[in-house]
Amino acid sequence: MSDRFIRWCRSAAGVTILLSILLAVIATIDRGPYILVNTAITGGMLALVAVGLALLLGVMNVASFVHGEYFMIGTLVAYYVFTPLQNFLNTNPSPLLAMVAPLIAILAAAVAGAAAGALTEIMVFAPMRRRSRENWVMNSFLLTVGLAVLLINGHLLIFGADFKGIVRYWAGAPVTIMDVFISRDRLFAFLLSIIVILAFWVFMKTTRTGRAIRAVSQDETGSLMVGINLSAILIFTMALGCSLAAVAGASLLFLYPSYPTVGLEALYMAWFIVILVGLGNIIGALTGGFMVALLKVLTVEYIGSGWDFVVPTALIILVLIFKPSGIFGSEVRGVLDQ
Amino acid sequence: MRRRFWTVIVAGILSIGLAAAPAAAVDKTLKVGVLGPFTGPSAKNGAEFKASVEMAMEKIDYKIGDYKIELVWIDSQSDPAKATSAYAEAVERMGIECAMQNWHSSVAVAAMDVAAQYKVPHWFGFGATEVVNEKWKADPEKYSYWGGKGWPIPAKMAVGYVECLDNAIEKGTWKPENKKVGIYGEDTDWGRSLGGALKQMFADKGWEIVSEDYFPITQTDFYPLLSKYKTAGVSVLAGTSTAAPTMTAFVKQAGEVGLKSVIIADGLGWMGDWYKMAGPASNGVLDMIPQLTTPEAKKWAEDIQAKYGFNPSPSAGGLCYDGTNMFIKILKRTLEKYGELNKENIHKIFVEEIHTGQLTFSKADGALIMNEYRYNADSVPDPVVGKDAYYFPVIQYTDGKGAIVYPDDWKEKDFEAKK
Amino acid sequence: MLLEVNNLNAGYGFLQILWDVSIEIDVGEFVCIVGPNGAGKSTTMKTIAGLITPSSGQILFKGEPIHGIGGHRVTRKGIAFVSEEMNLFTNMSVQENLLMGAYILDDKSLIQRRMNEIYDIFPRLGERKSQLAGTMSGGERKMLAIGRGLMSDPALLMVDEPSFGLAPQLTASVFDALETLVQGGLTILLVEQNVTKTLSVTHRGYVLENGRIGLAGKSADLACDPHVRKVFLGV
Amino acid sequence: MNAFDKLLRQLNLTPAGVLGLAVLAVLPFIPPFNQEYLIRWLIAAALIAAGAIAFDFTAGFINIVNFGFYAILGLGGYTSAILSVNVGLTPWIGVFIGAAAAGVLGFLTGLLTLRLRGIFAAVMAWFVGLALMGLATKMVWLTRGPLGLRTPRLFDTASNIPYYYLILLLMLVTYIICSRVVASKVGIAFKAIGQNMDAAKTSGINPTYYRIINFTLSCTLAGLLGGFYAHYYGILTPDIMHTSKTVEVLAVAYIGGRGSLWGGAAIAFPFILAMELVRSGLSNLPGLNLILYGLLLILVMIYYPGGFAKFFDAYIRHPKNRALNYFLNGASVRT
Repeated sequence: MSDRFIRWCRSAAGVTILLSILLAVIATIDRGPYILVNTAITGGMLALVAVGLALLLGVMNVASFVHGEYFMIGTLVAYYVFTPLQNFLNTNPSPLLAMVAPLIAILAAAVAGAAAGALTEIMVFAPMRRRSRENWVMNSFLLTVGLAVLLINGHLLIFGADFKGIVRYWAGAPVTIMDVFISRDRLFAFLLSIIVILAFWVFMKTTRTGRAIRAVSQDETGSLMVGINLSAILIFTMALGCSLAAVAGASLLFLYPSYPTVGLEALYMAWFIVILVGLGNIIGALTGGFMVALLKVLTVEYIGSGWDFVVPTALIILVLIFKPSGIFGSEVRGVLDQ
Repeated sequence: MRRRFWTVIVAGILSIGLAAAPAAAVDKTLKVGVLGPFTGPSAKNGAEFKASVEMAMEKIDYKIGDYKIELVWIDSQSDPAKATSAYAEAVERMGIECAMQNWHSSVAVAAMDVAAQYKVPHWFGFGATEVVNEKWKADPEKYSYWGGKGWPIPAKMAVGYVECLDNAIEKGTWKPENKKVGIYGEDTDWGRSLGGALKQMFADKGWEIVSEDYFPITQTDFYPLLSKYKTAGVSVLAGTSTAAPTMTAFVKQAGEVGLKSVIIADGLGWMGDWYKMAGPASNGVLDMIPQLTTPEAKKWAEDIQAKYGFNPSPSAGGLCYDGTNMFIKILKRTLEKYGELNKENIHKIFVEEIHTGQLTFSKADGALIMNEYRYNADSVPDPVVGKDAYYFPVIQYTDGKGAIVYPDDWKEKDFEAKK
Repeated sequence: MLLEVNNLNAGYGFLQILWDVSIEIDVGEFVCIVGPNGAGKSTTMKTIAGLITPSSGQILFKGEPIHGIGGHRVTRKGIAFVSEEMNLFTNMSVQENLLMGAYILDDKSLIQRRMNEIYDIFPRLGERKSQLAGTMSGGERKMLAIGRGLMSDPALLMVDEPSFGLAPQLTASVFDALETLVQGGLTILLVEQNVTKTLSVTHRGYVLENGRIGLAGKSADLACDPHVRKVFLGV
Repeated sequence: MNAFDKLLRQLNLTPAGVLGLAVLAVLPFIPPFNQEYLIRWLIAAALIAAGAIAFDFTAGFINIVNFGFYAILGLGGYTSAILSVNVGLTPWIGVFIGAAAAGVLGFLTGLLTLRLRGIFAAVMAWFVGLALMGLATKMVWLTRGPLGLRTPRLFDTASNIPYYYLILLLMLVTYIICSRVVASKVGIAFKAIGQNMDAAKTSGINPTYYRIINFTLSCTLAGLLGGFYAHYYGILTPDIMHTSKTVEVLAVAYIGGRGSLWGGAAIAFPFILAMELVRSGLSNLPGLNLILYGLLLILVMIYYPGGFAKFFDAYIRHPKNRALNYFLNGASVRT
């Protein structure tokens, strides 16, 4: 056990994680506990989007450029579900409905995200897969680029460019943790991200379908040979990954109002994380969410706002020079080979 | 297969050629370009522009004398390069004789050259920053076609905030713990320009500038930044963003982290529907925004709400509406003086009557927002700034409604610090 | 007949590999396909397993056509395929791989029973239940691949090149295991390079050359056939 | 083979290509194209066309999508602009220094992405581009950030025609350089790397060397185009480095046909003109032109990944008629 621990500490992943923890501790002593709290909350949200992206990479071998748009769909659906509910509440106060209204909105977004994901697989990826699997990674990547352009401008054309936002999901004073005020929405978003990720984890580890998804990510032919319905699993995976992004978008509607390009930042951040830890590595994406969050928080704290884009990028480039397949290594063969 | 392919190609080329053929000119029609960000990140402003211009034109039934006005929408897409292309197209293909409005400074800088190149008089372009003025002043004759800006440089306006706060300290209505101020802003020409002006003014009045942060216009997570300000214990946070999600998120999250500072959020109220997103966290926030005080102004806002389904902002839609009406006045004057509406004559009026301060547009003419829009040789391209002319009062918000707290002779209530 | 392959034509894209291949296997038989490299042995198996869609021809399993229905449905009909590359789930443990083999089964007690049987046949797997498949040796992985194929309780097991890359001793133990399975009543279709060994354990055999069935018959007869001896055994 | 054919062969042009260029050359004098705004559109199209050639040189041959293409193009533009604004250097020299700067960054990006494959390298190039854009935004003292850098124009004239001929020339030069490299031994090595890195390695091709050559050249050309951009529009903002600009070139290059060089350039003119028409004609439906962009890219990727060039090769390139065949293929290609 201790041997394994020492070996882990000396691996790239171990070094980076330990270094991150050390940095976080130093910064917390230097500036105060809000650094830790902010990192934890931002990290949970980033992880949710990154895990979905990693899932698509790992299972479908799709390097998605359109993932942020499912985040956008999440914000859009949550807005159009929550706003009428809230208007109704304004005239007919009901504590129970006020409690569940945000949950209804987020659930609706989850369903819509899953439907959009499934449709994408059925209408776009499946036809492409049937036609040719040659140069798949690059072609599917370009396909997602086209899809992103389509969805962003489709939003603009149909729903307009205005910012569709809400004041908040939950009324009430902010919660205080370690002398830091945290709004209820933010706390809820954090808890939700943790719950969703845990549920996702349990699902992948223990259920038959979860195992089948992992099996497909490791060997597609092998999956067919044991009787897994590949196309069903691919549709399901796409729906699951997109649903995760939509849930993230919906639960963050108070922070990111819905507008056509709202998904871009989520996309950038998810890609940062996924590249940093290694393509398709789902555990890595979880950890990476928190590391990138820390990086962002520290950059704003010590260097200045606006640099939280430049500094993490530069660091990631540095990491990639030394560890081209990411700090956790990569589980995905296909992506690397092409 | 092959034949069909060529047919498609030929048909495509022909249709491009046909569609691109110059539109036939009709007598006694004046084509007026309206430059604005109708798509892209600032499309909301573009929508306010469009509604306001249409409202103003409907009032005169698109007629000036025996001229019929035809509007040509020029989409800047918030991109100087694309804006110049679209502008040139509007001049050549659509045959516009004059144009008005604009939102970004970067677009203004590029569009000024197009206006000068085609000698198209352009009226009331926003795009406030110094870079526009510097360019204008480098060659006043050439850029006289960029007739008059719709918004003066931030430095001329923003001093009101500092005066308002100092005034409150002097009177004893506010006792800050320290004189520390944090400057923030969106990382754009506008944000940096206003941020720089505020920094200078606060420093001149003996305030300590703790930090200066500019963030991407799309940023909406300010917890780390605001936590930093909280730790630093600043009494005032001063800055701006033109993007509604950014500005409202900033204000909302400042409330969430329990920041006790006075917040100056210049531009919070620019978007008509801001309160839907900012909520009660905006109580006590300072902004500098013209108010819809007169019954005509309130009627105008209701009309827009009824017709276009959004609540217009005085500073985007309202100023644009006034600018359009002033332009109508200019056109009428041109027709009266020269008997014909064309580029040259409109430009002559710019030079002879606007830039000399003869032709103005005031509340008496039907201005909704400012007392008087007036330009003179010293001020151009900016309008004259002053309480009797172009002036923004400082307002403080309570439950989404702004009340003027400065200048004293306009004030509707006293400045109140957060408890 | 358990499996009937009639006039099968198949290949990759424009490249046709199999020409009018016909094979028949009865219940309980141990049948092999032998042939030189590139003759189309693996392609035949992959086509039967549903991984390749034939351009023409028929594959009947228990009298039902199974060509073109998709790989996962073929498995559900009762055909297990152990490919040359094995296609194991390398980041899963031995036990998880076996569980995946039983993906099409719903009965938990049956799954448990099959797993115990497989640990009986391949005790090495039982010793390494929680080891990741990717970290095992070649012989162990071969056993795991066969074990995984058996988990689905198939009526027909197809094994492609079980001896490829294995030490002779390990090869022998794999063949022993296959013989035990046939004695237990399983039908097996085997593809092998090792012609002598293969013809000595199987009941019947097909000789595949350039994508066509050249010879067919009892394994013992094939082993004596002059052509086979010349081409494959170098005698 | 006569002298004309020999020259064409040297330049990797076909009679059809020459005719196309000739049409483009006289276009500004043929109504309706003799209007300044249409010439502006033509310039935009030619810029995209030249960009698509340089982009395809990387994407179509070594199979790496340079997602930071416009960021590197912007670097060239900024370098030249800053030199002319701050040092007073004439833009005619500045653009070459800008190109060199872009080439150096291309060299470094090539080095960075050396050990990375396919999509990794694309994302890495993307990050380089994002970092570059971040720097251009934050280094206000040098670039004036989002305020925009005003730049001197190349020609002191209001007419767009000189710019049009300059960008046509740049497009042609880009094409000739890229196609000559591709037709040489180096080009064969590129294709080998693009198709199968491991096989290329085992057959003695050093991927490091060729990848760096490819990146450096492609980025140098991009930098040159950036210089043109800077001194044509007269203003530079960090937006020039935005990913969406790269996407525009990418779409044109792939719809035109990867690995053909000429496909993107040929398709750029009708495509950009049509898009501009849609945009200006249907201005009450904002974003429709971009929706068509996305849709077309998706359809091409699913149903015809080879793009226009492949379609051309399959259905048009080899007509029975000998004169037509000569026209399409020149004397150098026998069928």
